[in-house]
Amino acid sequence: MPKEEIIIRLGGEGGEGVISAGDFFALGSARTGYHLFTFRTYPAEIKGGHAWYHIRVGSKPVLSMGDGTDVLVAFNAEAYNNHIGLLNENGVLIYDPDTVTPTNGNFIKYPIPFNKIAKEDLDFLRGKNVVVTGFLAGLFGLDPSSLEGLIKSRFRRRPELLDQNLKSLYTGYEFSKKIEKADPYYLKPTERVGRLVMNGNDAISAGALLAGCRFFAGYPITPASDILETLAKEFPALGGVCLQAEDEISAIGSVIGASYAGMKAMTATSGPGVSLMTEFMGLSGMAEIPAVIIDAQRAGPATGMPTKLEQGDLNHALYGGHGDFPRIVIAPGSVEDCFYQIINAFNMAEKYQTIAVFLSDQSLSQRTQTMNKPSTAEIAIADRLRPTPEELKDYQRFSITDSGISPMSLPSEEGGMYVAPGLEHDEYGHVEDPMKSRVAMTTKRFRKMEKAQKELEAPPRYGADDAEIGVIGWGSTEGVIREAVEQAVEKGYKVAAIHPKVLCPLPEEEVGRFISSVRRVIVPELNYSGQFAKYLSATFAIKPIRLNKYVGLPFTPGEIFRKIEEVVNND
Amino acid sequence: MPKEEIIIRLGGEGGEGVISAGDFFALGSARTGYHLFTFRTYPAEIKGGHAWYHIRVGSKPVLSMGDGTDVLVAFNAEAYNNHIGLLNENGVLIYDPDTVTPTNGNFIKYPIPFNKIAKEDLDFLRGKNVVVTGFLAGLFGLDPSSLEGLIKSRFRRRPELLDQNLKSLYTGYEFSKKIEKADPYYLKPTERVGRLVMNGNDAISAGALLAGCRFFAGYPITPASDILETLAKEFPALGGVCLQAEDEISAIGSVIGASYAGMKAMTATSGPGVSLMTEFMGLSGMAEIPAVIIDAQRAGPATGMPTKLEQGDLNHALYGGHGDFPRIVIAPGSVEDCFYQIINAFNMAEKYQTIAVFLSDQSLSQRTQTMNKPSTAEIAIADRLRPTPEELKDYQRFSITDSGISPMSLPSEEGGMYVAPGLEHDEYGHVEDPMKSRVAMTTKRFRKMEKAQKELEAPPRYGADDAEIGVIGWGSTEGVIREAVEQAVEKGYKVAAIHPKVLCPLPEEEVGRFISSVRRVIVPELNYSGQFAKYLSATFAIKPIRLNKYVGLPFTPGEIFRKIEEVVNND
Amino acid sequence: MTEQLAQLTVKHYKSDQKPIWCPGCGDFAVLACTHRALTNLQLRPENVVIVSGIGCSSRIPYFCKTYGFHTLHGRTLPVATGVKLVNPDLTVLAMAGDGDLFSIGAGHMPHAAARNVSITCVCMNNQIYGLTKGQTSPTSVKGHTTKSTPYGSISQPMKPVLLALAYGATFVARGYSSKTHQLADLIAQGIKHKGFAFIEVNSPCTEFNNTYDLLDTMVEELPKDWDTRDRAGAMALASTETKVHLGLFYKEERPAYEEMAKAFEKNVNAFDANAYLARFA
Amino acid sequence: MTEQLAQLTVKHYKSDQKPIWCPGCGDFAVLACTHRALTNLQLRPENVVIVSGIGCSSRIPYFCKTYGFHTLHGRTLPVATGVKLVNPDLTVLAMAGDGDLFSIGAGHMPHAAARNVSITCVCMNNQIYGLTKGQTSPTSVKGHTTKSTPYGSISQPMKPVLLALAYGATFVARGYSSKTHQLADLIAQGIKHKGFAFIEVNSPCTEFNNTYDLLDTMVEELPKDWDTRDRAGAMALASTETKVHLGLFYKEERPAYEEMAKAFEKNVNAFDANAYLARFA
Ligand SMILES: Cc1ncc(C[n+]2csc(CCOP(=O)(O)OP(=O)(O)O)c2C)c(N)n1
Ligand SMILES: Cc1ncc(C[n+]2csc(CCOP(=O)(O)OP(=O)(O)O)c2C)c(N)n1
Ligand code: SF4
Ligand code: SF4
Ligand SMILES: [Mg+2]
Ligand SMILES: [Mg+2]
Repeated sequence: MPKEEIIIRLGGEGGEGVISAGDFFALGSARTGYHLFTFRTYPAEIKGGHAWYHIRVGSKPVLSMGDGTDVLVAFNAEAYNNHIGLLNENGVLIYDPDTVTPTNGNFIKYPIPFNKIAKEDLDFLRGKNVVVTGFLAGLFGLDPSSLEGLIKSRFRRRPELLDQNLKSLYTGYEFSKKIEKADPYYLKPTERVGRLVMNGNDAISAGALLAGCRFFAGYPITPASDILETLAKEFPALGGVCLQAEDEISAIGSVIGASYAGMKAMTATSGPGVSLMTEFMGLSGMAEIPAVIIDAQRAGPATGMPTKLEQGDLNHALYGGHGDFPRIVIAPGSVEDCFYQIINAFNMAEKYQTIAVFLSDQSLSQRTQTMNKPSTAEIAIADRLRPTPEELKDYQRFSITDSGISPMSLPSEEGGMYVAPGLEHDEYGHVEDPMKSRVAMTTKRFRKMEKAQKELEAPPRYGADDAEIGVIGWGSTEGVIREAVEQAVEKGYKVAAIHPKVLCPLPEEEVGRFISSVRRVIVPELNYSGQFAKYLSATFAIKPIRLNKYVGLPFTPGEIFRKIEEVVNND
Repeated sequence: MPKEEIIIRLGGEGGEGVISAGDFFALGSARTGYHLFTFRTYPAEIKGGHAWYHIRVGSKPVLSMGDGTDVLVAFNAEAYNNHIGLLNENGVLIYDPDTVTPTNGNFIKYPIPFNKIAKEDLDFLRGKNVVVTGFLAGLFGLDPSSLEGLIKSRFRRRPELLDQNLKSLYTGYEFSKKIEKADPYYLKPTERVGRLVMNGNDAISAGALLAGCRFFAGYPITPASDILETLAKEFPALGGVCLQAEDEISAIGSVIGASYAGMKAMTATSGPGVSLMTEFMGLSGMAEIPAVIIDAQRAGPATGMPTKLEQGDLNHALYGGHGDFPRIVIAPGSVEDCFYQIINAFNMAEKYQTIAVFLSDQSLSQRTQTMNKPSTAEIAIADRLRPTPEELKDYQRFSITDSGISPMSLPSEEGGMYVAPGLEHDEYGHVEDPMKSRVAMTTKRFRKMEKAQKELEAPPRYGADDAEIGVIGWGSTEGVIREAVEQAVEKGYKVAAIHPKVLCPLPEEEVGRFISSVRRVIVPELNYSGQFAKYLSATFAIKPIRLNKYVGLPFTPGEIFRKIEEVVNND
Repeated sequence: MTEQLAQLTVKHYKSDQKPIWCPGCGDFAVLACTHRALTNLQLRPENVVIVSGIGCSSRIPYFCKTYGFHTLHGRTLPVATGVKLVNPDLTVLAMAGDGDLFSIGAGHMPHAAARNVSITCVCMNNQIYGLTKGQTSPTSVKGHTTKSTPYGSISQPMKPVLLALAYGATFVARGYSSKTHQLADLIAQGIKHKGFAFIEVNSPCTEFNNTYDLLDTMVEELPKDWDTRDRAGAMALASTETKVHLGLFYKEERPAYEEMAKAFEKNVNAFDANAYLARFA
Repeated sequence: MTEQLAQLTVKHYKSDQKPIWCPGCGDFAVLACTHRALTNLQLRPENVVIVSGIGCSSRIPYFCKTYGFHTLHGRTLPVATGVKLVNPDLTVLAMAGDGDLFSIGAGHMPHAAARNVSITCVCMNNQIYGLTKGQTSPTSVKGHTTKSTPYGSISQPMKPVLLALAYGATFVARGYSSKTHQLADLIAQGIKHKGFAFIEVNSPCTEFNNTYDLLDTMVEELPKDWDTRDRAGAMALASTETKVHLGLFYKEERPAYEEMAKAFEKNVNAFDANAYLARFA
């Protein structure tokens, strides 16, 4: 029976085109109607080192990288050595016999002289990766014309290369027809459906535009730079302004200045940049100015492993910065979630007038994934509370209200003049006698978080109704946890899961209810110290079982499944 | 019966000399053999606003400000209005009848025309505060000659003012003899004993010098600047270098550079500065370079209340910064503790090769307090582990060891050459293939903290042996908590307390044992959100009862006592 | 509303909060000159935003009845940049101390100037850290004995006007808090300038660094026939250590950043989410 | 050991780690010239510390068999300052990119130069952000179209040599990665200089901003009779946009910070804790 889901891993030297070979194939299949999930990893250096690209594509929704790989495309011996152990039984090895000499094993081998084809047949060595793309398309039943458009748009700016690349594509495609297909993987031609395919950074940019963000300031950093680059391109046509700042301190400073002046504004960075933004996070809290920070987390501390994944910045998002101030922390679980949750981040920042930290990560930012086309008309957009003409008669920027939310005037608004203070202040924003207002102002600021907490959407629970084991995750691991839990439930294990997106304020009631409903809680996360597990401990006085991975790669469903099984068995 | 303990509060306009009037009296009495505890608070502005100074002096050890005040010295009407409610029954009001018109009350009044005395009798208005000092000395039985030295040294650089100030002192003193003493407070002449009196910043500077610190870089900020100023003065004679950096990022950067080059080094700042040092904290963790950061906490967030107290930076010290890295967090409980614990901070930073954050605060930094003279010869000083000649033959800066500690070479050491990396690295410090080393290096770095935890001194427990209620505090509140607990025990309440100084790694065993030994835990702290309480929750899965004060002032023993009583009664 | 336009007087720009500076502090004069400049230009107070950092000088927004933002130490210019870019119709002043702009904030001015964003940046230079009670600042003279340099400062003082010129600022001037007529005029000119305008004001700190007498002997007007287009000449003059020249050193017309950025905008449209998302279909 | 002194060759300074730069990257030449300069000066490798920030260029310490510190983006100079101040016998080089030194690190050089601490600061200027794959840098020319400025950069480019001069650096030079003889010599001179030495190196990024051809048409040696004591002249020349002058722009003898700091030390003694504490008795 032909299998309609394929996991493909391509590995090779950084700069050899491994990643774009995979990307063309992946996007091409997604645009033909398949579900898709990818992961990429590459060295921090511009040239050299080992890069690999992982694709899972199928006719049913795909939640994670999966376990193992059905197909390994080894561009070089290192790729073969690093990944052959992962190849599933009866899997497919595609390799260039001039560089890779596979030992025997329980797999199907397609030795294809890609190098020779590119160099000798095409006289275009750089097209090798596109030859691979064409070959994969042919082998697994993808219409090469679906890839043409992608290649055309990639080489729009370099038309001199376009023809050769298209030729490479079809050469690879034709070559696949010459070999005898021995594997069972076949994507049956589908219809193009109303789905989208994008990566996390694309989804964040799109969501931010829809949320009304019209000012962005940022400083380049992997893996967040795409957002700066996208918005720099898109903003002029929308009347927005994009600023490449001199550093991250300046970036968040300009964002807060822009927001003070009335524009929805954000910045995007990674760990090192967020560390530098710490002081301004507190100012946003004190002066009650909305702002959104995207943190595309990568492995820290310091420069760490700049192109590798880690969920290592939760602590900083929750607790970083001197003093106590309200903050919103949101972590999306998928590409689709990036789109909706960034809108939520803007809505919450604007409504509650404080900083919102949005925790994506390297895997999610660069993960291409299919999603349903959003019904954009149904999406609610929130704006900050503005003073009424009555309120402007004796305007108190920081009026003490039940909700903690005070109407915010904007420069050029008559009667609304005030000084936004980094100092403690009274209702007018005056700073002469701060101790008099300290307690009332502090509690007012935190009342906003109480209100926000009440207004949170409940995170859905899934899995067994009578679960004894509960899995609680956060961020980019949503899909992989879901897959593992579904596997476990299928196996008859009493497991359920919940995956809150808003982490601060946490939907305490729902998460608390979930925790009370199970006997054991497992918290899988991609960091060493169990940051989320400790946060749950601090909040609910529980001692969850931790599952931590911190090598710079995502979980596989099997890793989580095995942990569940272990807990079941030891219970 | 004359009372041998006096609490005095002086209040007036900032810049009027309220604080130095009190300071002279306080230091004078301490140097004559009394125990002393002070607190000062003043506006963030250079001129104007309300300042006050609080002194508790007595012949038995003094642990806190105490409750209420025995004596109020009101320099102006505001001081009278703000503090008269605090005056104990049968307390003493000293005031200038030309500016203050007290209503009747159950207290002893000494109307003294200080202004007139200074202006008319002395023709030296600026000496008014010294007149007050002299008056207090006379009234409460302090030998004015004990104050002479202090005044002399204060005016060393301005000899033209010395005579007038001495004259002011004796004028005030003589004046006190002219009035009829109606109060019972009297410090009976004591012998000068081998005690020291200093403030927290003094003790930190002294301890750092003894610990071997010979490089300091800092950027001025209240209430930490004194340390920069002291070390700038002291270092040249000791071969040390003090650098006023252009900002806090540069300060910590230079400290880490200096430490890399082999010198024990530190910086001192407050909240805003620590926020800026965040990224470098992680570098210290990653490159395993010892460094000490003093955070003299003040009320945040942002600029907050820069001259007011708060224990608001614990979260940041524990969790600030992207990524996971080992760190040491120490919070001293008293001035004496500042001296010993800063030495501990250096010892631990050097031994475990990472960052140590030292959490003082505005009250403690500027609190003058008596302490026993340290036996300096008995103090152990630790140095970082250095490579042996054998190890230098194939030197691995980050060798994986059981303890996690790797020998550290220093520039100019032959054979020890390596590159200190902000990137993940292997045992040599090479960064080409970080994923290979990631797990081993991360666990190695954290093994140091496990070792450190094992080597911690157990924090002493005090109070009732059969306690049912446990109080756990941290930082500058040690004395006041102790006083409250002692009061409670005297009242027959079953209460005990523990006050760990090293907060990360926490002495989990001892604190855990303490927690298990009681039924209820109260955590008093000077912040809104209960940062330490949450940390205890995260560590021990408990829900302590919180007592939070966040108006910018220290606890009084009564506030804590009442909380204990409340818990006892509700139990 | 329009009738009021001609009637704005200094009191329309004065807030009801009393400055907390020490008697004689130069910042009083800077405040008064700012009020006067705004009055002279008859700017609507609600269209003016005064952004500051942290320091004695940076308290200035509280004393003005305009919009204001008292930000963080050193971050005056980044915040001011954000304000200006999203609403170029606002008049944006960035006012702060020598420590704020040239020590902790030293990395921002080169970029604000290179961008030429229309901000009037006023440096209230007292050659000392006032608010933290008297430490050496980046403009303190060599040898200056302060709390943080008890044996004298051993760093060369920075020259704000020279730096502004090297950074490519398009309006560079120096005033003195004792010459209020000129100072008010320079601030007004700076506000009218399109692009980044930098004004150094010598504004002594009576409490920790009283330099009035010294400055009185050092100040000198720029030569009558001074060519404000001569950047090299201006840099040479700004390097002098024996004199403190006052007046407009340099002025150049160069497109302002906010105008160049707006020039990219052709046919601004509302965001068409469906069309945008269709790119990913 | 002493016999070895005369024998040090380039290979003694080369580490066994292979540079990861792209073919043709200018940084290869800067590395080779650094090795050569160290060889020419016969410095003991263990007495040399190369401090860098983050960027392609900042990988340089890994390729040198000396002590090194690969710090944080922009923080090259603060760390180098700490190293030098506690051990002035070390030769300290601070080597980093244009983004590192003039964007995120822009606030530090003015101060390092004002202090005149003896560090040899080499800016590997490729007018682009290499490591993050091609965004505009502070030295990118106006109009430069990059990933972050798709419609062209609208900021004026910074001029590192001009800035170094305005900051008061006491040694200011410019080299080009294609002129290795001169570059090795400038680095060697910079190392020998007492005080803060700044060397801008035009070091093209073949991957994202290949400027070799353009630079070849723009470079020009400084005039033969160039007076390296003429700061004003140097500033004027450094302001030129049509030519890229190579060589030593400026050199001045001024006491170095670490020397002045040491001069405060009279009779250095061990810390007498009891005597010190007695002050508080
Ligand atoms: C991040 C940070 N570091 C340090 C401080 C402390 N601080 C407040 S103002 C100031 C410097 C004041 O000098 P300047 O900028 O020249 O202003 P002035 O008071 O002289 O007008 C400093 C260091 C702070 N508020 N924030
Ligand atoms: C705080 C921080 N922000 C951003 C980055 C990402 N980053 C790494 S290198 C770099 C700039 C590289 O440009 P440059 O300094 O000119 O060096 P080059 O690569 O061109 O040699 C950036 C923005 C980082 N590592 N740390
Ligand atoms: S300390 Fe100096 S700068 Fe600050 S208000 Fe007083 S005189 Fe002005
Ligand atoms: S990207 Fe540019 S700077 Fe980086 S190594 Fe390649 S050529 Fe050199
Ligand atoms: Mg100043
Ligand atoms: Mg560069």
